Amino acid sequence: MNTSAPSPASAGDIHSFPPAKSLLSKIRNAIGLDPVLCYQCGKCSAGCPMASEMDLKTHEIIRLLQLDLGERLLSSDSIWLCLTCETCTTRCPMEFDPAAAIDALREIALREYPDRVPRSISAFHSAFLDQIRMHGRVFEFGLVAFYKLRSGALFGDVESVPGMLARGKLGLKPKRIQGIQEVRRIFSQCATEKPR
Amino acid sequence: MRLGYFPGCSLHGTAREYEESLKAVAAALHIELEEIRDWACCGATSAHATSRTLGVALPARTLMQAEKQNLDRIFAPCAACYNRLASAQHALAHDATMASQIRSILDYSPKTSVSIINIAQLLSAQAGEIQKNSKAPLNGLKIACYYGCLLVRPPEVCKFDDPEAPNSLDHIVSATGAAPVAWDMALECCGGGFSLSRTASVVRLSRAILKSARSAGAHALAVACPMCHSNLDFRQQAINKRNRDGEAMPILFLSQLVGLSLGLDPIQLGLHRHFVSPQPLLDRIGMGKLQPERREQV
Amino acid sequence: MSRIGVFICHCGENIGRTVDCVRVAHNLENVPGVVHSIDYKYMCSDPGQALIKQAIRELQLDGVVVGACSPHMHEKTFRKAAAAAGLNPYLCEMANLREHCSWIHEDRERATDKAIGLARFMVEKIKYNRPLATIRIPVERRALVIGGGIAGIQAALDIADGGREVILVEKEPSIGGHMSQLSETFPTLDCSQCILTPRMVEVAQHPNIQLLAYSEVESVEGYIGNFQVKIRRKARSVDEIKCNGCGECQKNCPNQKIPGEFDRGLGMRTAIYVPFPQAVPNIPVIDRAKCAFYRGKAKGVKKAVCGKCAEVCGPKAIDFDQQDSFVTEEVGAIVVATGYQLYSIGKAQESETLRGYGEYGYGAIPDVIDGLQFERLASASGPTGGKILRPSDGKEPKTIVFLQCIGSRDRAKGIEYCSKICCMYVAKHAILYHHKVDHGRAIVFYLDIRAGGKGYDEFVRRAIEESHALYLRGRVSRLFRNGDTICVHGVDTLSGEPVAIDADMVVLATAMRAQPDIASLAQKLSISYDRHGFLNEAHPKLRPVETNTAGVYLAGACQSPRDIPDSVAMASAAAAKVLGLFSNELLEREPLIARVDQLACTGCFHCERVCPYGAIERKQLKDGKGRVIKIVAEVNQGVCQGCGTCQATCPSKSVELEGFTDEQVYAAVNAL
Amino acid sequence: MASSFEPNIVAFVCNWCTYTGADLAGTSRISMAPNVRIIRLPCTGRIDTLFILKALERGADGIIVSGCHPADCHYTAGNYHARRRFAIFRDLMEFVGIDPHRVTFSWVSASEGGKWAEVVDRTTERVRRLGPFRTYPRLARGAGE
Repeated sequence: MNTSAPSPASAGDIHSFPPAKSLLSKIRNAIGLDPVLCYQCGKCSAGCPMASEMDLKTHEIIRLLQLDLGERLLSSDSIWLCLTCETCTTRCPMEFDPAAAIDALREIALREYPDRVPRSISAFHSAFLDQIRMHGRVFEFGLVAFYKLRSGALFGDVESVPGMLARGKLGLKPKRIQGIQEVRRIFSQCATEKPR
Repeated sequence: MRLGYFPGCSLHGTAREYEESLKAVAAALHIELEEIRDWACCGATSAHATSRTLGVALPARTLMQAEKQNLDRIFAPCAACYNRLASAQHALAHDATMASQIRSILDYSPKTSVSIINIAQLLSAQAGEIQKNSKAPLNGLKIACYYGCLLVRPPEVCKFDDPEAPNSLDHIVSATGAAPVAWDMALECCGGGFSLSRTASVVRLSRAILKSARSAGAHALAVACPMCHSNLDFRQQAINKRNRDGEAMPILFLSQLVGLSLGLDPIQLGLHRHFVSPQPLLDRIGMGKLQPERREQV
Repeated sequence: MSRIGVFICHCGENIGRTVDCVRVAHNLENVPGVVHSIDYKYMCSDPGQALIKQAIRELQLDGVVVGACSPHMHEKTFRKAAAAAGLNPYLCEMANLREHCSWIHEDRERATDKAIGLARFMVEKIKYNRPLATIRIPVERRALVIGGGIAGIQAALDIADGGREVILVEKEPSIGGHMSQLSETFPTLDCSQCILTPRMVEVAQHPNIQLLAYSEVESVEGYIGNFQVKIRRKARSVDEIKCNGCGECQKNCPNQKIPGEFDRGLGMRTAIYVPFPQAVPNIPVIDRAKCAFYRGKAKGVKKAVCGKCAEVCGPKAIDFDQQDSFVTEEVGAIVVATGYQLYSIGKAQESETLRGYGEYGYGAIPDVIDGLQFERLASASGPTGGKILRPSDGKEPKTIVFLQCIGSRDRAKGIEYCSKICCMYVAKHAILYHHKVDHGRAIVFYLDIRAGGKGYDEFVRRAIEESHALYLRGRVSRLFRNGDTICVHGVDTLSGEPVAIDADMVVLATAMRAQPDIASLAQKLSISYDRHGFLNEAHPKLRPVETNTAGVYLAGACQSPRDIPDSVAMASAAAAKVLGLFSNELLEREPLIARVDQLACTGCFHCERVCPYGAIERKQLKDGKGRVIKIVAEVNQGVCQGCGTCQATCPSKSVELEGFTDEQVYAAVNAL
Repeated sequence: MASSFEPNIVAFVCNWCTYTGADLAGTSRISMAPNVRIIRLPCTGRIDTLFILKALERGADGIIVSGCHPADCHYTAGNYHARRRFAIFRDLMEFVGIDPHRVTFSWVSASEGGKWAEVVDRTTERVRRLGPFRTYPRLARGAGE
């Protein structure tokens, strides 16, 4: 991804500057905010519920974005671990929107680095969206079944099915909405890369 | 009062007790809920995490459906659905590129004046009525009000209550006669949509919330989101099995608490559908047993 | 006027980069009346000015137009140069080719065209300029200082020591300001009270200073050298002359449990109180909202509910019926030293553009305090006698977390600027804490350390190296109650590690803000303020203590966040300006004021009604036999400020504002 | 055609607020349309409505009048008098057939450099769309009849 030609001054794995401003401008356009706003206070990372599981913390994601180090960013698990809880966006002193930036990064990563999306997460998203594509709504039994097939986590949570059924929480027959064609058109027009 | 009603997928599935209790409470408070015809899923996290346009287009279609029904107010009880609808509306109003994209996809441009309200807004406006019609005030109950993420964040989309120190749920809980406890985890994320895909994260995050509520002396948690409910109720079994954190903590939908205070039948409110039995809570306020034969099936 | 010289300045590259100065000068050469038109690199430089002077002398110029920067920058310079060459200074005008042209445009062609247009305006205008003579007016050589904090005290003492009378107005019951609340001061750690109190006493005893505490400026009339200031003396409910400051009233007041402002709510005061023991003047005031006597009266209870203070007062100084009173003072100069307020961390904010920090639980979590509260805890005269103890349970905190930039540099909360002093006082807090609590652990969350100042950075290093404060770079996301400790969720951005710290106390270093009522004071004084409410200086670099209203000066944090040494320096600078003004009995004023053509005046006195200064007087015109022919308007030269509203209003066009006459404006417009 | 038209705009501004605000725009290097030329007056109170008519007559296509915000006048109240005067002037403009959009009245303080640039750009754009100012149409028509 780093399109800038290695300059004689940059040895081996040191990034040469200024880098090609490719990713940065895409994100700027997608979210209507300039990542240059960020002054690296880290309040986003400090409040991030997933920070302990991320190799790149939120403020580091924004920093890499400022440096336009696209490959490092787009191939990282961390952007997929964001829960979009919006804590970072709510508390950002510079009124930047890290959550939106991460969403935009995911959209690009899905196209450019589909193999790097963690399997369980991509399985969930595609199972979820498949439900909507099929029925217009999410039919939870179908979601779980499809998810298991895609993720390979066949036996997780199996013990909970009887409990769900007993409480009347799992319907077995999906209902399809009448406007399903409309919904499918939305999907085709949004031309989303299908997560694997 | 007539309100457009967007139940969302969960309320027809794993969170059906939320819908049951809502409908019972709405009837008791004379609120007419008119379901949006042929609504589609809001797309939840999966849509916006993979395509920003999809994340706006799906809820925009629902806004379009509501408009066709001449509904000028839409009530979305699920906090996640509420947030997606409100975010989509915000994007349509503030992002001209997105608005024109949506117009070409739907062949329609949804009005941005329709007001989208969540359960906290609906019920806090009814707090006086709730108090007035209270047949079984929940005196003595200590409730931790859990706002989660999507009810108040981000503030420029939700535009109600303080995003850092909210009190609308506390206000409603007070109206039921129960006492809201002071605690600091009311806005922390439970793990949201990772229930299936990263269960361990959900267990870690939800456990912290449960521990904090317990140490603040709460008897139960009140929630406004089916996803939070599932993480805190259904996943609590695993949390409690692995740790010795204390008593199991019943997780109630806000509407169920309000329903109880209005004297509605616990079964009608779907209280028997929870994984963590709210029976200790009912005992505390002197209510009867949830039908034992049904519970034994579990 | 037919011998005009035009002088186009390149201002180095500043004008020359975008405006073709050579073309401008050439173009102007051909304008009728212009006999000389040149360009030069730096017109304001000595050789540049020499060019102008030489041309005036050699070519007998009767008008000079300098196309350069803003007249606010160099009008005085060039008029002086013209005068030195024997030309009346008011026959010199400036065209603004820098601020209003080269700096704001990129297209060289169009910018040059515009520059020609701007210069032509002035050439046409100057043809109608008249030589004017400077006006001399008497100066009232007494000064008013508004605000009795360290800046106001310093300014008052300097002016008084310079031999001039000063009236010092302070709105609180005592002078001393925020500095009197501080424990020690950075970077020397000398005790704030110890260095401030003697200065306060000096103010009280200085023969040239009249101290009006518990008073506020009500209105200001007049102009430089001749202000009339009306001052409201708020009712203390205590006769200042009779009171001997014995303190019996305070001791006997039954209401002992009012959170004291001076201790920021950490200590209690009574309803009749002296804010702190070293107060100047040492005269109590009754807080009528809290006093049982007044509360009873407000409720309509006929019998006096209380009166303990009056009973025990030896000199019978308690005066329950005292009312606000007013005094009017004549002064020649005013120093504004109204200081600052602290950003309020809680949810309640007085302005819609500001938001509080719900995430830090200030107000809900008792051991979360602000920096000024920490000062009171650390102060030997504070509520804990200088011991660092938690407000919740009085225990000594073993771990304190300090958060910097609370409010400051936080656009989302409404404040973008750096408050300048917090890095230093947090380092001081860490050092004081280390001195006072054995094994105490200070952890500081900072964003950037701004310690530019003599001995400042060394001081911060001392906190880190000798007091073992742990500095983490990052903001804190939220504070959580965790039993009787506070869990601080932050991040150290340098290592990328999120951290959770169990703290016994959290201290928030809150932003400095402008005073809440600054707009109304600024309006009374006709001075401007920025969007944060800080008062504007006349020039950010060259006139930092003056304002755009002549005779009004600034000192201290009312102008921007600043620390004690800066405030004191600024106060002395303002005092020097005042003493300079007072060094002459007469003051020279620009003659750009209104003039009435008494023959044309019809005596309608519309001008009198619109004049904001009351400068229009009525004059009887008499014939040779002493009979009154008509009554006409006349302008009092000392009072007129030259706004020109009279001229725009006059139906018979018989009043003219010098320098901006109809002829001059139309001449410029005709040059379009 | 209309796009190649560059309007001439004259700004009558007060010395204390708007002139200083325009200076600030300069020191902040805020770029703006070069169509506006400022005539400095002490106060908006000094601005005679005839200045505006004269400027239009002499070739201006648009006018800006700007001073201190209400209550912030350097001369206490000059801007209030100006405001009253211009309220009446609007009617006169309509009467003589001047599109009121050619004249912008605004308040720009000494600290509002950015706002000044906005006023300049907005007015330039608007007047550019209106095209060149030629005459006082209604009066001219009246005279012709």
